[in-house]
Amino acid sequence: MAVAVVAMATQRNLFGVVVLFSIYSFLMATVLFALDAVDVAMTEAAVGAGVSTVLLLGALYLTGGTEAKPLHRPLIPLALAIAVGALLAYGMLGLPAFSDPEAPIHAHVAPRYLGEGLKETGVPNIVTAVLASYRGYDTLGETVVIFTGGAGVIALLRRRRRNGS
Amino acid sequence: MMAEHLPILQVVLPLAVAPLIVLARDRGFAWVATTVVSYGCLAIAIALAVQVAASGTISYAIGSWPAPWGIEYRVDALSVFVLVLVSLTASLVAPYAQRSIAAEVADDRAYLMYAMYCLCLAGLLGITITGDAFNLFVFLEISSLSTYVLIALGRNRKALVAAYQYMLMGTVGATFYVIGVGLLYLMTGTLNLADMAARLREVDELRPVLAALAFITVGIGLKLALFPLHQWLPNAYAYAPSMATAFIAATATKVSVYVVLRYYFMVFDPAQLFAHLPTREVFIALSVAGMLVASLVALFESDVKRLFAYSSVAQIGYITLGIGLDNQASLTGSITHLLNHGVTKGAIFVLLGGVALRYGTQSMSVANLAGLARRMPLTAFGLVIAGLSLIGIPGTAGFVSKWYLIMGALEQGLWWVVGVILAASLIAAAYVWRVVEVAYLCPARGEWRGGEAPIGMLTAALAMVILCVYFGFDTTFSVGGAREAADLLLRAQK
Amino acid sequence: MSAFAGHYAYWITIFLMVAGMYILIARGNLLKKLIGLALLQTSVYLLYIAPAKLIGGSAPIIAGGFSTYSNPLPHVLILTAIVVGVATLALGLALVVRIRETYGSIEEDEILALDSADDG
Amino acid sequence: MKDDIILRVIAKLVMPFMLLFALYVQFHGDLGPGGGFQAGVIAAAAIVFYAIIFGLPAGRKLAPEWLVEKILAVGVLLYAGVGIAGLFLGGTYLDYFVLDADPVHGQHRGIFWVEVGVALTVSGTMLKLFYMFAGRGRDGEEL
Amino acid sequence: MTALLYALLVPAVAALLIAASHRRPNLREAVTLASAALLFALVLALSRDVLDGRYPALVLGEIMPGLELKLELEPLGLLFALVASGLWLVSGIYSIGYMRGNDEAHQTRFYACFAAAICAAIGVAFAGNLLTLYLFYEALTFVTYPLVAHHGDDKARSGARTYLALLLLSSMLFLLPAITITWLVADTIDFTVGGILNGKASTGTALALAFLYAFGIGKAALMPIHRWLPAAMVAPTPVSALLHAVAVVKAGVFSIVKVLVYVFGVELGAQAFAWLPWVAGFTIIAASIVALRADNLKRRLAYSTVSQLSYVVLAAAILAPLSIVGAVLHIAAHAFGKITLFFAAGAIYTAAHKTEVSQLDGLGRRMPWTFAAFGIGALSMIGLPPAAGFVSKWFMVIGALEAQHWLALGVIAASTLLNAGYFVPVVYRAFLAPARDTAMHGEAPWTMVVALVATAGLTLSMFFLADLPLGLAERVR
Repeated sequence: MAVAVVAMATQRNLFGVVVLFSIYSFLMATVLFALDAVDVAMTEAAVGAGVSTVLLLGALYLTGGTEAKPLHRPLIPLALAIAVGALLAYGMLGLPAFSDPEAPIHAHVAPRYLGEGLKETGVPNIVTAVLASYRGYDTLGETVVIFTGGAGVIALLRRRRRNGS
Repeated sequence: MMAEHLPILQVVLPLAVAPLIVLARDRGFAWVATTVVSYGCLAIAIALAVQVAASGTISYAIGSWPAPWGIEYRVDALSVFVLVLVSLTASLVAPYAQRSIAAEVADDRAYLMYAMYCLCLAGLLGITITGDAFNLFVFLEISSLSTYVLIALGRNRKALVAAYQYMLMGTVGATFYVIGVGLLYLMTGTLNLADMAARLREVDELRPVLAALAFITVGIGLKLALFPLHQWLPNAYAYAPSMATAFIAATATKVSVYVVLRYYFMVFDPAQLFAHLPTREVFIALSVAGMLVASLVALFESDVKRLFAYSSVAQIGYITLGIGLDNQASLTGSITHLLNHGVTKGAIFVLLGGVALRYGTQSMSVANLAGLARRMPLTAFGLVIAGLSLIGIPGTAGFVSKWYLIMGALEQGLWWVVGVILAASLIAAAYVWRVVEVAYLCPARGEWRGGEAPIGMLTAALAMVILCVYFGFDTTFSVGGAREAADLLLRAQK
Repeated sequence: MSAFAGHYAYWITIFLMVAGMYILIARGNLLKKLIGLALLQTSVYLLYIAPAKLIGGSAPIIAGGFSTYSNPLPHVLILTAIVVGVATLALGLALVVRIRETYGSIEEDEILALDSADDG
Repeated sequence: MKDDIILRVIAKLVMPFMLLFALYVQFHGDLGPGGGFQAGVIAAAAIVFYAIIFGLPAGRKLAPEWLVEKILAVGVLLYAGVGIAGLFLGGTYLDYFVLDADPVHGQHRGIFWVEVGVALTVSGTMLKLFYMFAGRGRDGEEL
Repeated sequence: MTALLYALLVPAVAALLIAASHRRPNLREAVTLASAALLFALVLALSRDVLDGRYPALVLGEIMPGLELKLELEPLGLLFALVASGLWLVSGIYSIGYMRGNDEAHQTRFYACFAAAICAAIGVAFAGNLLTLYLFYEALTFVTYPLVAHHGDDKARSGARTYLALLLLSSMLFLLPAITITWLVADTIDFTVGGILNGKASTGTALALAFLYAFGIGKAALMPIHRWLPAAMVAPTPVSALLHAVAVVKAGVFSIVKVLVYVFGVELGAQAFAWLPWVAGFTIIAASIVALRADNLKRRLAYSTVSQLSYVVLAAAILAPLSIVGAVLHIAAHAFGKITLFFAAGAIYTAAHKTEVSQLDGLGRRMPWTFAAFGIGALSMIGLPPAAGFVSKWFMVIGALEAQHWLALGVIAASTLLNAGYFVPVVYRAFLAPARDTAMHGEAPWTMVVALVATAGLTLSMFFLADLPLGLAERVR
């Protein structure tokens, strides 16, 4: 995965980058699967490797080819990025140990979902239960986000010229 | 029966209207629906304000799932204040939108523009009213995405680049916010803000919390254009369609400020964090820098919309300054300034929209305004009044908030800050007067389609201008509400 | 430190984020920037998902024979995050396409040059 | 590749199965992995696949743009509508318990319709995006 | 006491009516004169109460918790209001002649802003607390800006810019903080007899506040923030009259006296403002010297104003009872004298298009009325009987003696000579020097002549029947 990423960063042929991106997404999906996040893995595969790739390719087809050589020196951006990374690392140092059943996320809210979820919603797939019921409102928001994206793209790419331009 | 459902209706109404508009595909309907909905929202917001004033904080469990498991809506003195601000602006801009959109956006897109406007409104209201960290993120995205589109629909091709840049920075901001929330979640196991606050008090491993603080601050800082994270703002304001600019300028950044207030005072434990971190000092420093630098840039900016955009950055400095000073007076000041500056900037950009319409150009240089007073006397006069409010002349809204900020600074004994506030307003006087002088004393030149701004736009604009003056004299709502909110925050901090 | 070394997912998260940020800032090509953005967003996934895993636990689908399950909540959140990501990507691409059409380029420097040109 | 006979046959054969699979994912969502979102994507993918092979016009015939745009909106409305229904049946917003005499059934029903809403919107959006970019492309050449 | 509110509304409404009737000049001027007369009548009516010791007050509303918008009329304010409203009437008459005689542009804007300025001045005069005062003080700055920038050419614009910049700079950087600090220290900002800072403010704070107030009230034109006054000379003469006599500078010195007496109070003020006489004295002498060397007539008058204002400040700063009376009287006295001088200057400009002192030779024989009036004004400035200036100066001198303030005495003596030095030559040239040119022209348009004769009359009458102003002045404690 890391290899794919580094390749992406250096690769200047955008088509290659896109391909790498979809590969990367697949890898990500497998990792997620390994972490028991079946639904997420599935989605990531469908979206990251599927939709995103198609979109990117489509856009690539419209905008074409390769990337120009970056003019400005890459040092400052790198420093900035690493600084942020360091901050995140600093934060993560304090996180509870991996797969520690006492960790707050396992101790606090989740048990009810896992324990009562089936009883309360009659849905064995707790992810679905939480997604659609406990936090159904988030999902409404999510749907609206997609809707916004779709409508936005329509607004931007309507074929007829706009008055003005 | 609906009374207890007002909190959710506040958000769902505009949310549900957007798809309706898309279904209808008709501009007229879109406009009517938008206007109706924005007035509905205003009504609801006021009703909520009354309820809160009567019976304190309202909590609404969506899906009847109790708080930490389900998503909770929380209406308190602070959020209701912002709700009113947002929906008030919306309901003032909506009627004005008709002509402006008709003039600036193609017919086959206009209805989508209205849909985006509703979504943006819904998003902002959702951010304000929710009591759940992640839900906040979702609505943040709704408002952001719709905002990008609104901006990109501007006529000038620069609008596209502006929208793109804003999208990059905005998304980075949102991602940072999610990271911050993630860290908090990992430490507390909950996403409900109130619950999170309670449990954060027990957390003894501080590093993740500090990191979360940093990520959330930077992330939201990007959205609220906290100096120096403001680069996206000037172009976005300058090239977006007029009504979009008017609405966004008056509300979007304010809502982000609200988020900061929430986290700083009602989630994080000051005893725990701000003891270790110089957050106050940082905020004061950034605000002061923003006030001075942005004002100076505005002073030498030639494009009118960009000029006032930079002044927005400076004014945001005033607001965050109040947060940094962190006492009752200063908080009252900055919360009041949310409203006052919202109204003032809204008025200015609405008026400029009218000018743009009549001058038939998107980007106006200051020089183009020559003779405005003769051509569009009411518009010009409105600009003067709003300008005075921007400077903070007594008798206008701007003065009131500035007064409280000065009080706050004096109570902290920070004389130099008082100096900066006054200096910044002097610079403001300078750049406002650049415009006024041209508009009134220079002979008219440049092409002009004749006539005052259309009546719809003019009424909206003058309504805002009147508010600029009204809040300068009667502050029972503005300062009163802000006081309530400030007390709430300070109590939460205890 | 052991708490940290516990799982490589953390390292990946950080690495992805740095890479994403880097591409986002350093590269001039608007499309490339978007990919960087996507990376940055995906980096969050692991931050949420990894801690949700319980060793010996299984996917949070209640069925006989399993007692411990991973925490479903982060999964839900990340589902949402993915969707948000793709929506943003789509919008961004649409913008890039339009920019390409009006400017004839998707290189930041060239576009800025064009802008300053028609300013002057 | 419009004229490649084999592809066309395969496509014709595969299409229904993909759609079927989509439905499976949709309704199996509450037992196993999957749900409205994934189902939506798959369904959209099926049609995209079809459109790629038989050409955009054919795709447009199969799922006309206006319809897609409507679906896009209807999905959201459906979702929001479920919530409103909750309100009118005396619950809070998105309260499924009140959707049926038996609360658990209510939950079931609520989740079901909500998932449908999601699926509709997602498939609609994905298709729309595809049309937009693809259609744009042809313009790009004409311009 | 809603009469106060009416008095405030009359000029405001007048401004609107004037703006509305911009198509019909005669109606427009009629409105100006009528409302001026009405206002003057109203203020006179109010004066009865004040003389009987009843000070009408009216709270218009509460801007911020504890901060009211409040009107209260006390003798000092009444005197200022009388001067302003009375001179509005006269200058109204004068402006008609001037504006039409030089057919100026934007006449509607001129009359409207003039009325608005009067409204603001009345507001300052009636202000019952610092916030209200500040409100109208700033308003006055902004409504006079269009008047100063009247001609709209580059010269006018840059002059107006200086005007606005200096006044805003001083009021925002010094006056506003001063008010906020006062509010924090005394937690009231109402003008109260005996002062509100007494015993509340430490000596250091009081001193700091004194500086902030003295230089924050830029309209009092203490050096070094007097520059706006000469800069404003670009304005047409009636505006100069408004600035120098009717409203603006008077609002400045008025505010200073008001702050001295009703915010600091005599005891505290005496300590905190011990330094002020020096600054004022310096201003008097320096300004007089500049005036002495200025050839442009209006410029000479401008610097004379600067020095005359510092008389008021000086006398007030001594804070001896009689010197305060002198200060108050001088506000009126200088107003009458200076407006006469400016009217005369305007008349000369309109009739003969002369602006420099050196061009005035022999003009007196062609424009006897004008120069007679000028002479009277000059007398008043120098402070000789039978002109108003003498009365006020007399009280100042007595007050200074009483307080044994030798500095003040010296300054007054020296400046009297200087004043004579720069006014006498003007009159001398006009009447006794042989005419240089043979241009044939008479007096300026009659309205102008009437006006300036009237003000000259006022200047004299205040010497002979000074009891009303004196009565008011003596009530200022």
